[in-house]
Amino acid sequence: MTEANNEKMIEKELSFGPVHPALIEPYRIRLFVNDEIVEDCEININMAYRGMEKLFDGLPVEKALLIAERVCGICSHVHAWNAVRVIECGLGIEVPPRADYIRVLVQEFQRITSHLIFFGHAFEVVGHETLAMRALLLREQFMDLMQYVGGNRVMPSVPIIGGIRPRADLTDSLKKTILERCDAFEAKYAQYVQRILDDPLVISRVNGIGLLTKEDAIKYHATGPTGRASGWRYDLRTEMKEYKPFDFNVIVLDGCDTKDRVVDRALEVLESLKIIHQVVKNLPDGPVVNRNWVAKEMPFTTAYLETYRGEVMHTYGLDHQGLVRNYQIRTPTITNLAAMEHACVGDHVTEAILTIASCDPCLTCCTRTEVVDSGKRRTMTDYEIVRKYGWRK
Amino acid sequence: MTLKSTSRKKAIHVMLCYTGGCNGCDIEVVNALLSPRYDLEQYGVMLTWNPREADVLIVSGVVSWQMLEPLKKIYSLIPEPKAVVAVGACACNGNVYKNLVGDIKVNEDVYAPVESVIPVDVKVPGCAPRPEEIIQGAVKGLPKLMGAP
Amino acid sequence: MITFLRLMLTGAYTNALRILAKDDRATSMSIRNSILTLSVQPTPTVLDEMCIGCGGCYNVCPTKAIEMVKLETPVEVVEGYMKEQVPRIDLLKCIYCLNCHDTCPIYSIFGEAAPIHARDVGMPRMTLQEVLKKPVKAPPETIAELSKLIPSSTISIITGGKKE
Amino acid sequence: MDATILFLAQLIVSSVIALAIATLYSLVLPGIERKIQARIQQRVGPPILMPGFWSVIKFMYKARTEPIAQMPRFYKFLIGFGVGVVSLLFLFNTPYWWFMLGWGSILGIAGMLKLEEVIYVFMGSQSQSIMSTSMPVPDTVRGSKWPNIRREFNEQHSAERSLKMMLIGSLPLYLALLVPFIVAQSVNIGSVVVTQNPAYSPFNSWLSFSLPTSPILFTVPGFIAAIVYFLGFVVMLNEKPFTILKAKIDMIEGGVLEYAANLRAGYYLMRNLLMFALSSIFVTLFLGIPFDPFMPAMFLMNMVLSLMLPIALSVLVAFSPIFTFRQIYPTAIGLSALGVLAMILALSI
Ligand code: SF4
Ligand code: SF4
Ligand code: SF4
Ligand code: SF4
Ligand code: SF4
Ligand code: SF4
Ligand code: SF4
Ligand code: SF4
Repeated sequence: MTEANNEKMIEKELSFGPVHPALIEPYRIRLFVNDEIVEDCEININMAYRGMEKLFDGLPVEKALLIAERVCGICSHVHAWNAVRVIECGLGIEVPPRADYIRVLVQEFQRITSHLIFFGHAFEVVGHETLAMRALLLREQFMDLMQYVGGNRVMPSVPIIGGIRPRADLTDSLKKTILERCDAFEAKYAQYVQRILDDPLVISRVNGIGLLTKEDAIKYHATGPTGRASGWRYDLRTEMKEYKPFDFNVIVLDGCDTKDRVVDRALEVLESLKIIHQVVKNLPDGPVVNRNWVAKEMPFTTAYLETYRGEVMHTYGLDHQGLVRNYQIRTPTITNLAAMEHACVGDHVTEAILTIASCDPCLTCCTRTEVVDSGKRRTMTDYEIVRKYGWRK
Repeated sequence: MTLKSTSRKKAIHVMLCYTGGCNGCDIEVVNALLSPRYDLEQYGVMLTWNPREADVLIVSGVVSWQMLEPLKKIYSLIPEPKAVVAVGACACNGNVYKNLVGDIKVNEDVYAPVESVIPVDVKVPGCAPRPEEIIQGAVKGLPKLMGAP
Repeated sequence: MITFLRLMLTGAYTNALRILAKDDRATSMSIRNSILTLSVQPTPTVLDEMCIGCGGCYNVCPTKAIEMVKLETPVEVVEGYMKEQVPRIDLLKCIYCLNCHDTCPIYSIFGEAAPIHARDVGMPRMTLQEVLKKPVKAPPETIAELSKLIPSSTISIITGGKKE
Repeated sequence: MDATILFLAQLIVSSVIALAIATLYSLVLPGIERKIQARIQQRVGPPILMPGFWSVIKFMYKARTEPIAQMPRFYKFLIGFGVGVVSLLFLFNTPYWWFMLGWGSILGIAGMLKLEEVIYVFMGSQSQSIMSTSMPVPDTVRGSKWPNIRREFNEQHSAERSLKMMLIGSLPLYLALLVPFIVAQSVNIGSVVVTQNPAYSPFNSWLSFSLPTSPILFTVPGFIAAIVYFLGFVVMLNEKPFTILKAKIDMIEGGVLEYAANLRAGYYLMRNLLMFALSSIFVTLFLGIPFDPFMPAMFLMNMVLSLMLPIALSVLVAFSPIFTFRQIYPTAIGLSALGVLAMILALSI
């Protein structure tokens, strides 16, 4: 949210969502516009509230991790992985290297599918149906691979405490398939990206709009590709021990606009392909899961992971029976929200929606513990507000 | 077959209402609709975002309490005859959100299954179901549409 | 401008082929056929040959989605142990918690891919006999936990005399 | 006296026949359009009859509901009015109307087009769908930095956009329309056709047909005007890239959101007929082949040739994003300049 400037005259408000073609997920955008120019934007993100954190409380830790995967269907692997990293850190559980490699593999598969669904969404918002469809078509390659590895296109359920499910172990024939698919994908993908960059109509829609300067990106805690497209070099993968064996570049662009947010993701896909090749080539032998651990009391532990949209944090403790206590998640989109709201100010309404889409909003994960400051120095949940004031004011 | 039932079979408008699962089913529905590999349009099904135009409402996800009113409202605005397809375990039975809860034992924040909110005609199980299963589910909703007065 | 013209010209050619000759059509015809005949099969969820029929998954399922069906002809898995039943999952009741997968002795005792997975079991990687010959890898707590869920005769078959 | 009655009878019969053929034919066009796009998008695509014919029939059979609008009766009336306007637009293009003074002319066509544009403004200001402001979600109760601000429905916003499009976006179409009339130095469609196709007369025998000798399309000003006309046609139909007033990603559908059942069928009928009418007018004015319902050869030729515009449209739609006003203004101004250029060239012929 930008600073409130009371001298500004606002002519009217437009609101979209939660059921709307540009959003798909339930959230509500309120645009405050003058003529057609957005002066301020508010994004309401509580429509998919499921009480996740409350669900975790008191569950045995192995079961809780299955809920963690259900935080989101795009980042499913990320949440499952980071949830087990917390307890692996906290209780010092060894993870066999083969398991780590396969976790990274699935993470990069999902990063590619996530970035391609981003293209699908962004081009649908640009209005270019054909490019959106081609992105979804390219994505199918990796959806298939996820199905082969984990047993489902969306929820591969690969990580478990101490390693991965043996279901997801890579066989030799699977390794071959992966390499073949990646090569076939890479050629087509390069063509696709070139096609986008060559198209003046599309570029004219994305170039130079939705500016988010580096200062603003840092100020509003933009993370992931949204921040990196604004010139902020920050990628947690460079710090993670799981990614130590792999060689890849962090893509940082300094265009700060919608175009760069698209291009940044486009280039990241190529880096992911690089990592996938390395995983498959150097996959160490050995067991995939270490089952020598027992859940016992664990102090609050936090783990961070670079997801497809930025940094995710999971934290919880275990009580003396090994039950999960006080689970908390902070997801990348929640920190990107303020940046989105800021970036779309000053543009045409249609472009503002594109800007929001270009930050890759996906809000299922953000909508959990919902606390709102009603402006009178007290916080109320939405539940309380609605009970008190009804649905509308 | 009368002109009425033929026309209902040949042209179907679906609307997607995602009410608060994990997003996974939602993306798979979009895949079924938009990905050229599945291409829902070849079966005479078109995507719309306008309840006034829709025949089939695809609901995915448990119904969060904030989506309860919008869902009911959208359902009520679809002109008869209409069918509802519940996609995914969330919409069919509440999935982990409703059935695998910790200390608190009941999750009051979600309404599940969708059946408890609006009448459901077809259920597509799976978490997440594959697009072809979703399409087959939507096709199974046809007899109800065709048979309606 | 030049790139745009090139794009238009090459695009005109490939797309004319696409329009007139259905060139490189991506729609999967096998999926189309199976949908038109309403014969899309759900993914396989149980590998009958690898299951020992212990009923552990049946006992642990939180929504009672699993039903154990009797085999018409019981199979002798190892000497003195007959497998009489295998699980079937009712997907409409299943919440995909994978408890069944994680409790199955094949996974929880031997650390192999379990023969049950609510989403897709995948291909068998070993025969049951091979699995049963492997050393037991699980900590005693796991075995104690499991023995509450499955008959003691089965536990003894699994662990009998094969401790590391 | 007898001649007048005979003429009126011919006028009525020809109008009924022409409308019937055109309506049926126009229901196939969206299918063709969609199919071509689907092929470009590497998929099978819908059955040809589905998007036009079957959906219109289906909507006829849906239960009728009351639209949520400011003045529901006016809102419903707009559809009937729109269908009427588009039908007249098409009919003015058929030979017997050329002799109804002032109607079968540039003035009649331009007038109807303008009315058609105005309809969208009215629709937008009327419709109040729940898809935007009135969706029952707790947003305003949570407070906001900008309380007490007028909250607009999407459709109202769409109406404002249609006003802008009326002012600037559709100008090129009218300029391009003028060119054939300038070449023929007449305001009457009949003279435009005869200039290009001297052998043609509406009173020829019903089996005869005549090919144009000097179609305007193949002259320099005619060709430029044809390009401008095509883009104007896209603007008129609110298709991509000029679909801003009902851009799916923010306006969903714009003013027509609330039409359901038979009204929606009427809307699709109106839209499809408009597409055919504009294509048919193009063939009449730029190629000199009119839609003469009493001459099968002529109207078949007209129908086949009028496929040109929808096919070009579908390719354009498959490859272009939605333009915002940032791009629409320069495009419209550029196109208008082209239109003026074509007019000047036409004057100097
Ligand atoms: S602040 Fe972030 S982590 Fe905390 S409850 Fe809200 S969304 Fe979750
Ligand atoms: S703990 Fe909360 S307030 Fe502090 S940095 Fe993290 S999210 Fe922000
Ligand atoms: S916790 Fe909420 S109100 Fe506080 S800084 Fe973060 S987003 Fe803003
Ligand atoms: S950021 Fe959140 S909602 Fe978005 S994909 Fe990741 S986990 Fe899902
Ligand atoms: S109300 Fe806010 S500060 Fe308190 S526990 Fe919940 S999220 Fe944390
Ligand atoms: S059924 Fe599974 S994939 Fe679908 S919304 Fe629910 S949790 Fe997500
Ligand atoms: S995954 Fe399904 S079948 Fe297995 S235990 Fe859970 S609910 Fe039961
Ligand atoms: S727990 Fe495993 S071995 Fe036992 S019945 Fe179930 S699937 Fe078969």
